[in-house]
Amino acid sequence: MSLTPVELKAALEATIYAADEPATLEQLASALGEEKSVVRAALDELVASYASEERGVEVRAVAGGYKMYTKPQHHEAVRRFIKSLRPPLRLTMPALETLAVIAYKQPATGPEIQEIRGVNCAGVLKTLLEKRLIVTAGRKEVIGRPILYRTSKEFLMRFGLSDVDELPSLKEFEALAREALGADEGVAVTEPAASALQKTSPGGQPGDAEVKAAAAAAATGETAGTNSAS
Amino acid sequence: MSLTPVELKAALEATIYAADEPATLEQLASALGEEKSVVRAALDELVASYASEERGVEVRAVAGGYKMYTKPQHHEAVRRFIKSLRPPLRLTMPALETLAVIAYKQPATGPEIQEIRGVNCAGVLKTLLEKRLIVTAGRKEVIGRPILYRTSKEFLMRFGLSDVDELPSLKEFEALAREALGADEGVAVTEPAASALQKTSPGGQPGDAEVKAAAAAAATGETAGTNSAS
Amino acid sequence: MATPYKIQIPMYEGPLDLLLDLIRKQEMDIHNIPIAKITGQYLEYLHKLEALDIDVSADFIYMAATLILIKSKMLLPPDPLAGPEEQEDPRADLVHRLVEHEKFKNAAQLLYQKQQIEEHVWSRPDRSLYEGEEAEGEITVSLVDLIKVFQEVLERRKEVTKIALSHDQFTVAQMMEELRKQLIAGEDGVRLVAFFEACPSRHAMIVAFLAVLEMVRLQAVVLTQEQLFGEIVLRKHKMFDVVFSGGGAERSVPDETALNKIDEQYQ
Repeated sequence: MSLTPVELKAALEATIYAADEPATLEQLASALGEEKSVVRAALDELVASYASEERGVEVRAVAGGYKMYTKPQHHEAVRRFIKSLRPPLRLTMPALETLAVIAYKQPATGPEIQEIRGVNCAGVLKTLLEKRLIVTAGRKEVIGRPILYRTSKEFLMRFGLSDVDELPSLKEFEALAREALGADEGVAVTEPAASALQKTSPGGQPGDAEVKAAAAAAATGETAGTNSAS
Repeated sequence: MSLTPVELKAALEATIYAADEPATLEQLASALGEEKSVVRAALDELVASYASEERGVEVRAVAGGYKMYTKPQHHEAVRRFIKSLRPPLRLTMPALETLAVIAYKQPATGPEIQEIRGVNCAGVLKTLLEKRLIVTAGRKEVIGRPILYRTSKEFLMRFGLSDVDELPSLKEFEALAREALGADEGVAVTEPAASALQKTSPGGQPGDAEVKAAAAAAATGETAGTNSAS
Repeated sequence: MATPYKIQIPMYEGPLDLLLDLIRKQEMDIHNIPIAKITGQYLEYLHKLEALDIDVSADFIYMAATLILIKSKMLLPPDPLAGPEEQEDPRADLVHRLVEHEKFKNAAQLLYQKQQIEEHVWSRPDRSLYEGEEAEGEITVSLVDLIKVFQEVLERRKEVTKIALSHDQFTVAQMMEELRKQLIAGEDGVRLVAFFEACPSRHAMIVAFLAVLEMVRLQAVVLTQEQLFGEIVLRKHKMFDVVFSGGGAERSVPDETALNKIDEQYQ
């Protein structure tokens, strides 16, 4: 077929705009009949053109593909025009911790997760399965043949990750925790960052500034310091 | 509020992109807290910027409001892309039930499946055969020699299994469900029980029942409150 | 009513959370935990829970035992025969677990923040180009749906059984038919005691017992017991399909008069 660069970029924009699921490079290249390298270059250009300040929408790499989203800073304006708000994904801290263990140790069995968390996780696992954030991944060939779990595509999408490798390494969390502790000398930690954050939305929405701050923090991976809050 | 022209255009783009229905000038102006004339000028600019050749999407005035569409010249590319995707497995409830019975009871005959489900399965079996989720596996040597069915390779692929013995057994699933019962991990405690307690003013005291309930919840792992000690 | 004294007690999901909180709040060095002090504080917390009449889970109690064990090991003089490298700190395992646990807690915080951001953005695929793709009444299914649905089907089957068993009069043939249905539907056989208990009357129970005996005689089923005094489970046996194909059962059951005689004997 061979499209001009301008046509290719326009076709990519149209496709990503319309697609239900994140569109992968391979899918896009094969549907448009173009070389992957050419498509990748056009995608980079498309992503860059949406990144500019004057755009309210962006094209992001998520769950191994590309997908269009509104930018977080416009959430207040956008929310008013959405009648059918999707139910928020409400996860408890135990559920998030279990998810974190699976994300880093996958594939992991129930007993392995329990060992790390120090408590029984079966109930949480069922919740995560039902919310489709984790999936089963066969069985481990040890006594009892326990079921293995790994995170799903839904997990990547719900947490805005293009791949689990995108998560900071566990080592970084250790270093951050130590730093946070050092910086915090003399201040008793009465409330961890999470509950402070959670309090912002018991039904209401966190303010714009908070979302932006969280966005910035998450982007730089600097968030892990739990104990540095308050 | 008063946004800069760039911010206004970005907010309009985000809103029109995400809105459930065409957003009218009046709605947009009031949501953004701007003069209608200002918003109209920004909208014109937005429409113009999308009109350019290099864009695959456009903003059109329709039904008294503004809405985003893929440009018609790219419909073919988008359709080709959608067609190339492997659609997610979609089944009706009766089909899913029948498939579940076969998966766990295989090989099973039509009369056996009917026996378990309590309803006639002939039509559903045909659908499942057509979708290649099940295959025939000879006949059972009983009177009438009914056909036996079992799940197919396609079934394994669709459910991410490498072998049928990877299916979680009912016992395993019930174990997960039992743990989930009572410890309602799925429902987020947006406010950790512990910090909720702490928030009771120094003068006031939480009622005994309340404390016990929260404590019991925490003991069964129901609370999200982790470190919030006072 | 308010309690006579103020109770403010933090709640922890598990023992590791409690320990980490104690360590962090008091700014202890996690790699050099004052084990006697921590053990004391840990036990004090458990006692508070007990005072409040809160069930302390086994996880917490197990950790208490672990702490006490470590504490007593710390009191022992070092092994004079072991070199300095061989002297393992009795706390090492616990420290490792705590450090690991904390890392995942921090990772969970990051996930929480990332997820918060995603709650504030929207994606709107252009559904108009998908029209006609989805048939009415279809749902996207996954492995979890498969097992959940199977469980529901079996539950529904049990309900039907209950209704069927609430008839007043049974014949052995009817009861065998009922057992056959349950054997086909059940995951791993039929639990004998449960089956008898489901019978609405003494008469029904006797008939059920006769039906089981008859099926064993015909080698349609086999009774298994995994351990001494364990549960007796009825499973399909080699002649199951033969006995139950095309009225085989009808032919071989005792006739009504014989049954009535048995019933009379019991009355």
